[in-house]
Amino acid sequence: ADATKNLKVAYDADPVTLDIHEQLSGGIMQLSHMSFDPLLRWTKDLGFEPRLAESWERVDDNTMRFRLRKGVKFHSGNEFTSADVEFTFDRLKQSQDFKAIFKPFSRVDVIDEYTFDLVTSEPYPLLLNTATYIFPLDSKFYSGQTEDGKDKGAILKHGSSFASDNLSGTGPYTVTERKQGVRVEFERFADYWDTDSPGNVGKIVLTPIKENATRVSALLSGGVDFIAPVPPNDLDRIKRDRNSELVTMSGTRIILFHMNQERVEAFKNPKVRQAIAYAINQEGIAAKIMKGFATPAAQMSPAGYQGHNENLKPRFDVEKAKKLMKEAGYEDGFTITMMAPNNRYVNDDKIAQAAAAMLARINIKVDLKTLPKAQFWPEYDNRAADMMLIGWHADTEDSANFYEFLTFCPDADSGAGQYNAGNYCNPEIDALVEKANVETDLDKRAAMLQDVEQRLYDDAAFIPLHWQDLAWAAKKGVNIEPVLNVMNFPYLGDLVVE
Amino acid sequence: MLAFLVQRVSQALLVMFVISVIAFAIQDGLGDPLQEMVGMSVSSEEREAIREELGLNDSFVVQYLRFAGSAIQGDLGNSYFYSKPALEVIAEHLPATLELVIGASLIIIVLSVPIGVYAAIRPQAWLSKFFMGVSTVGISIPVFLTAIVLIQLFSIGVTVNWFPADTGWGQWLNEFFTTEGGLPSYGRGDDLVHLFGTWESGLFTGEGLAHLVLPCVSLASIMLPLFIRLIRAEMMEVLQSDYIRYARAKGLGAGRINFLHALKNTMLPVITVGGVQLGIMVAYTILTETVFQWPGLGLMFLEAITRSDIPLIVAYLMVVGLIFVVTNTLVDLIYGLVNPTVKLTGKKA
Amino acid sequence: MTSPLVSIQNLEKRFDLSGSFLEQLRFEGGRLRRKQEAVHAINGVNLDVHKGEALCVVGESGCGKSTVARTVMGLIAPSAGEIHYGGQRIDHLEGKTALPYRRKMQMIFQNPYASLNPRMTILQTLEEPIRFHHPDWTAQAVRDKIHEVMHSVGIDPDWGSRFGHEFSGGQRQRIAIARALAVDPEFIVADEPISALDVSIQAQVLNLLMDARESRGLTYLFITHDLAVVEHFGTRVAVMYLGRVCELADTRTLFATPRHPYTQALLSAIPKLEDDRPNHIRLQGEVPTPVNLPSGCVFHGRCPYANERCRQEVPMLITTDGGAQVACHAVEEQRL
Amino acid sequence: MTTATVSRWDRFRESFFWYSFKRDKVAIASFLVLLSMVLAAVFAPLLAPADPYDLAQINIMNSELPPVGLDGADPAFPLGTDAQGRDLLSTILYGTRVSLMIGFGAVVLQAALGILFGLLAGYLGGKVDAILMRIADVQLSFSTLMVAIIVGAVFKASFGSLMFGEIAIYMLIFIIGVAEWPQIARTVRASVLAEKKKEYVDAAKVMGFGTARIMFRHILPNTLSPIFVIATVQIANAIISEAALSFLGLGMPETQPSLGSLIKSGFDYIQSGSWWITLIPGLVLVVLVLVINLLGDWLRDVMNPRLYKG
Amino acid sequence: MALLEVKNLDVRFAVRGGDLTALRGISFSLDKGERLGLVGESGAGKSVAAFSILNLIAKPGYIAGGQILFEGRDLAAMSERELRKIRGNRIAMIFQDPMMTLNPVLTIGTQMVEAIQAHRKISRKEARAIALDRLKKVQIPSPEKRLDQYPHELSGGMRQRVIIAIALLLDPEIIIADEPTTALDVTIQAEIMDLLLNLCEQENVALMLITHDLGVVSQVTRRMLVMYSGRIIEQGPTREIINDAQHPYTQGLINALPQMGEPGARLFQIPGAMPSLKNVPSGCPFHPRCNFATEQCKRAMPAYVRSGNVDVACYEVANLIEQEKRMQEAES
Ligand SMILES: Nc1ncnc2c1ncn2[C@@H]1O[C@H](COP(=O)(O)OP(=O)(O)OP(=O)(O)O)[C@@H](O)[C@H]1O
Ligand SMILES: Nc1ncnc2c1ncn2[C@@H]1O[C@H](COP(=O)(O)OP(=O)(O)OP(=O)(O)O)[C@@H](O)[C@H]1O
Ligand SMILES: [Mg+2]
Ligand SMILES: [Mg+2]
Repeated sequence: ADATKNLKVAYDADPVTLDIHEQLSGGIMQLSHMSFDPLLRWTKDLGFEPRLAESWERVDDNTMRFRLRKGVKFHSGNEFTSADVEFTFDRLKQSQDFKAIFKPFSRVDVIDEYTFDLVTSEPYPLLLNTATYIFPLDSKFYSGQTEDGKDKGAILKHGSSFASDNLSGTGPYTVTERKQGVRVEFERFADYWDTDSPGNVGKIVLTPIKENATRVSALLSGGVDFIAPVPPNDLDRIKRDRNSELVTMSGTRIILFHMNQERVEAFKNPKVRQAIAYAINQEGIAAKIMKGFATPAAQMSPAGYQGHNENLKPRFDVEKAKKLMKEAGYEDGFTITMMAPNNRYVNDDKIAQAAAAMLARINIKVDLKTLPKAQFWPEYDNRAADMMLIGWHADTEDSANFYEFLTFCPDADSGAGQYNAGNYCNPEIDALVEKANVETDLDKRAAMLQDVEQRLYDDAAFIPLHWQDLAWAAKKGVNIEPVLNVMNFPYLGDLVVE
Repeated sequence: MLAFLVQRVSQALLVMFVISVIAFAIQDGLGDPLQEMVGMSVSSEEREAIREELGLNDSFVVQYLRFAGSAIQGDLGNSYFYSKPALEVIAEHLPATLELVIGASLIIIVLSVPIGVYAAIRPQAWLSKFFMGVSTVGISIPVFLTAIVLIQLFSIGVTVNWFPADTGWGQWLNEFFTTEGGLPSYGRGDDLVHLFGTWESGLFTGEGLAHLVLPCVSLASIMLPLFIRLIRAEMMEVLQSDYIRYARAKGLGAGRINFLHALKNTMLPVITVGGVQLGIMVAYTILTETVFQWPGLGLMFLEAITRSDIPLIVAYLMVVGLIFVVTNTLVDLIYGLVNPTVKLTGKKA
Repeated sequence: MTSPLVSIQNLEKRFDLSGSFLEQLRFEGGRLRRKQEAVHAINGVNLDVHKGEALCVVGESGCGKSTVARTVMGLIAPSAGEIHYGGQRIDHLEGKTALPYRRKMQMIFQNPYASLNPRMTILQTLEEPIRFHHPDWTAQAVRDKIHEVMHSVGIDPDWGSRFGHEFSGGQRQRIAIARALAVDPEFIVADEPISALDVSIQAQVLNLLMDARESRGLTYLFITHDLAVVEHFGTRVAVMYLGRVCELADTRTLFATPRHPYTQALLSAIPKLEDDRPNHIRLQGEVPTPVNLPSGCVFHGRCPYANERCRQEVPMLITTDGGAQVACHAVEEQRL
Repeated sequence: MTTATVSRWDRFRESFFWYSFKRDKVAIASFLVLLSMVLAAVFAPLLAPADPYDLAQINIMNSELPPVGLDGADPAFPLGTDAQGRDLLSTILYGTRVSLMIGFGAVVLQAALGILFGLLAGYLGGKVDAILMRIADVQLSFSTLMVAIIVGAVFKASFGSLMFGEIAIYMLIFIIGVAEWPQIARTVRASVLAEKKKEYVDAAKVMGFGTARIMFRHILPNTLSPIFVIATVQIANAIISEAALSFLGLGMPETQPSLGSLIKSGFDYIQSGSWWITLIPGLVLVVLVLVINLLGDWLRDVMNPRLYKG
Repeated sequence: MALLEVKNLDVRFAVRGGDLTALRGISFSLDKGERLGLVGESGAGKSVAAFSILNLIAKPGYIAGGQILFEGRDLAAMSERELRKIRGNRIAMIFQDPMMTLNPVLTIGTQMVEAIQAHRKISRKEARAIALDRLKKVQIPSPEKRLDQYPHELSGGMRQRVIIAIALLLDPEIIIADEPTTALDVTIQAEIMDLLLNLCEQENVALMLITHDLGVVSQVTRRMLVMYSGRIIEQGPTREIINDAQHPYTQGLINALPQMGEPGARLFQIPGAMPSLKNVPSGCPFHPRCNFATEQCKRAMPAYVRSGNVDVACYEVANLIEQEKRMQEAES
């Protein structure tokens, strides 16, 4: 299609760098999908769609063979080959942010120009999930030295590097101008390989607008064509607006509370934890605070994930909660501290306030502090409060990732349970997850993971609240719906503007 | 004159020193800059390594000395978030803020002088009373409320149907209060003209100017009433003076008396206050820029705070301190030129 | 002659104008120079005030009259020279040691509108110094004293609870005098106490001061620029010009035979009721500023008799045959 | 004394102050409005239908109810509820209380610092003056907003985030007080410099009174009227400053809201239809600040001797 | 016809709590080239009288009644436009305090030139020439330099000379000088008075000199008015009044001068002080301080009676004259 349309986009943030290996964050992933292509990508229903890899096949338990698309060109004009994949893989293993995800992988074996093997050290069921993170870089472009003698491929967390200011991928858009924090301009890559793509946008201007209300106003007053995220409070308004269109999806980011058993004796008692689980009205929070813009949760895995357990339902029942408190010997309640960020998740501080009010009903007095994220995370690392709110999105789009970071027995050496601020520890469950992680039969694996969810639920290991929904809004005529997905990586290359 | 300059330079240095020490002393309190730099799943060892690399684990004194050492050579360090020299980041954001301040100052000057003078010459006229009333209300409304209301009225627009539409006057009133909206409510627009260096200006294109309107008006809304009141009060006092009476006794016309004799004397104190207010206005841009997502220094600063981007915070504070001292010095110089009775010394007037 | 009650010896006072070291630096002709500027308010004044007399100091504005008064009272420190009271040097005393002299020496000021604290009632104004200097007195004793001074200056004790601004200038000046008298001083410095008052009120205040002198045996150092008042009130007169005393004589002598050319000009300039045209001695030139003191006799620029010596040499006070002391080369050389 | 002294009350009733107050309708109206707001705030615990600090009284299901008179209103919540389901009337009453406390507290602190330093600088002059005024200059180089951001961070750093909620109100008082003392100090200094030249000060010195006595007993009372005038305006400014800080998320926590943080918390809802959460506290704030400013204007007219001389 | 004739002038100030009458029934006249003195204590209304002649009373003051006839035209009823043609042009004014009357931010030259150009259509250059000429007339040293100087660069005496020069710029018929020398030193005062007197004589300008110094009045003027509490209580030839004042207040004023008493002796004093306008006593405002006051004095303001060439408003004087007349009648 002729790419002649212009699109003005307002996100809450712009990409912090052009080096997609410098940071693992939503913004960078969005950039990756605009200027690069992955080997394969997620479809709307969480299946896989080939991109730079045309096909793949399992060679053995530890090896997967990929065949690459031919005739693909980088922005620089260089031809795309297996060597670029190898280069990219090695660089990912260097990246501080990505190396953890690529830990199970040992190497890339180049077979020929368009064929390579991806090798893991052990059987790894999530190989393809992870492969969605491989956006091949232009190895020739990123090799060698800059004028002042620096390695072009270096990943620099701070200070400018070649890669953070220059980019050459295979993606649909090249970056023509970038003023950080102000705007980024993209232009359709003339030699883009995917000629079947219906996308007809020739130029994209991305402006970061951090303030929710301003972003919405920008759309309503016609200043921009497409905004994300849409704050829950404004959903109605956009729905009512004749010139705008709203797209929502239930998301995969779980919001939950940890109850720190090391700080509060009572939290060691499962009855108390269950009481709290019964006291929290997930439906209420989702309906009122999130304006229905969240899916009440009773577990961590969202629908579509292997670990998602259909049977688990929110269990709001104040009477039951009071009874449990009484049984546990805490009829008169106790006082705890609670902490939540106030600018990290959608309505995070309001959620925490509401939860505090709900706990007050079972005589748990809550001393709540909400903090900006920069101050919240250090406190979180110190486990500075008795209950802490956290949101989690599995980078691998897989349930096991939740458990590894949020419920595993904390172990500083292996890094397990890094964000387990409840200090909940059940080695049995951990073992079960470990087993699932090398189970390549996906059905068996799903059963194991669902069992894990059930056990965590029974034990009230944490208090799940909801999965944060996703919302985008665009002007009428900008057909965003087809290019959106739950990972929140709009495939703008395929966007059609009428 | 020499003493005056030496005094100002030393004041500027002192301001910058104090700020940098304070900013460094508090950096731990602002949060962990790493949170914005790495993804959630990065392990603690990795984080520790980055910290070490950035020198964040050194003691306060070591960090400060390192900073001061390079600061003396004009290097205020690299912004964590922007990954480039903090001064460069500031230089990029400065034009946006300056344009905002210039625009607001123009509005203030163009409106405050005639209104203030009028209200002083005709204190009893209903129009004067109206202006004074509005200005009192004006200083009582926080700038962010003004900004919110402006956006609602002029960007989004409101449709009013409070009045009976079937009567002519009702319809007229409805139409009167109904606003179209359509003025840009965020950012500087796409149509900027590149001047030099990092300076892109919105002053030369229709779109650029349109984007300037609401932010400038709301920024001006805080200072305008102050200036009107100040000019009026000073002018009223000047009008009572003997030399004004004398000018009248000489048979001079009202125009010459009001606009030469009185106004010139009125503007002297106003200039001094204006200088201070100009400095304060730079700080107020924090609020305006937040609401209008104006990509200037204020927004940058606030974001730097939420990101604990210490080098940028320090640099911003130092630069703003410097701007304040420089504008004050300029204003004092102008004051010295305009007012024949003072000679510049190190002492405050 | 008995030893003087108050003795001012070689008094000098400079007010620095140039500020800190930095401010003294100046670019001149491309070079950096240090330039100090000072007002030479008093340049070597010697005056003795004897018990019981009313020594008047006259001179034009800015000649240093008030500065003399204020240094004598210890309000400002002299740059050089000494002040003695009853044979005791007092200009360097501070705090407690100065207190006895604070009581013995009092001051009356020029501006009756500024010399009373607007936030204090008359009663408080009078009471505070008494309590301060006599902490051991009973309330009754204090009250009696207040009554007494109020009576002696002719203000109604009923006014006690009112504030200064409720009174006319003359009444205020009476209250100020009452405040000075409340601590039973021996010596009063009056700095132009009547020049802000109307003629009819001037007479009242002047009478009051003369009565007080009689009944309390006060000694005055009386500063004024009104020669008619001097003639009426003073026993001796010192004429000052630009920080120097140029003539010092008994009142009668001075008015009968003024010797110094400046004194002569001054006397001739007083408008008299019997005149029907101004007929004064015309002085030439402009009044010099005390910042750039002229060399030699400070008056030479305006003096019709000045010669080369006057431009070079500072004249000393010499006693003439009439008994007056005059600082003038012309008089010394008997040219005049 | 034999006389019947005029009582202070009589003196007050005869004063110009009372006279011009009686004659100024705006001043009377402002005073009455302010008085009722202060009373409402002081007696908030008695007047408020609910205690917004008591979480057990809040039900999330009551959130965002509109004020009475609009569709869907619940008479139990006359001004509606906020996003948490708190009664807006109660939160406003308590919020006004917090705002007023911060306003008055900050100004008391400002005045204490400003008066002390202004007196010292003005009266002692010389080095003391130079140093104090240099500090004031340096501090004036930053607006309250910036000082507040910095000092706030210091506080958080030294007290830890947990303590922060409890001390937030004192912190804001401290910040605004400290940030704005130079304003008052300069005014005081200027009037001290003028007063110092007056002869009653010399008269006091001649009496042998000590420096402290002269400064505080003689000079201070005479500098009070300008202080009084700016202090009034400063209360209004302090309330606005607090609101601005809260708007930026640096002020009172939402669990203990001031008017500013109420506006802030409602800001997200204003365009989505629940305008009352922001607009009603906003209106209260504007009215509160407006009446204080109007009283300040009136005081300035009454007390500025330059304008009513003759 | 007199050049200026003030008839029954009343001036009031509208202040809180009602009007204050600052001038009541003021009548006098001024002939061409005449020199008239106006004396009285502070607050008597001298300045108000001076300003009201030019209809320059500032709010809240206003002319409440009477006429100010200048060449037969009533200034009190004139429009601002017409008044402007007279102010500074036909009638010039010299203010009390030379430090405050010149605008501090404009040069002497500007302030002189604008005064000329306000009334004459001539070029700046010509105006400057006139200004220079006047500065020479008032004997300012190096007059060319002064034109470009600012007021603060001149001494008090020089500033007052400048102001006199400005008054003379347009060859006015009348100069009103409101205490032109009170702020100056005795020697300078004498010089300035001398200068003013000479210039007025040379140019045949009428001078209205306001002062509270009786010595100056006697030196400079030929006729004088004595004001007390907003009223003229005595007017007539200066010499006659100084030598033989009729009104008890004028007598007291003269006798209270230290010049009049023996050195060291108690001075004659008038008890009390002039009342403020807020509580002017009924009848003759001087009666509470007057030794001769009778019941009659408290009731109504006395009318003017003529004694010699002097008009006096006093019952005592009237009675004396009456008595004398009767005695004369009895004699004849
Ligand atoms: N505090 C001061 N700082 C600088 N200069 C001063 C100060 N006090 C007085 N002077 C200067 O010292 C000189 C003498 O002043 P002084 O007040 O003693 O004069 P004076 O004879 O009392 O004059 P006047 O008749 O006007 O009261 C003047 O030139 C004056 O400007
Ligand atoms: N603007 C005003 N408002 C009210 N009263 C005024 C005003 N101006 C002058 N007066 C009053 O008018 C009276 C006469 O004042 P005026 O200035 O004429 O006195 P004066 O004789 O010139 O005194 P001085 O010798 O002090 O100059 C005074 O009582 C004064 O208080
Ligand atoms: Mg003096
Ligand atoms: Mg006058």
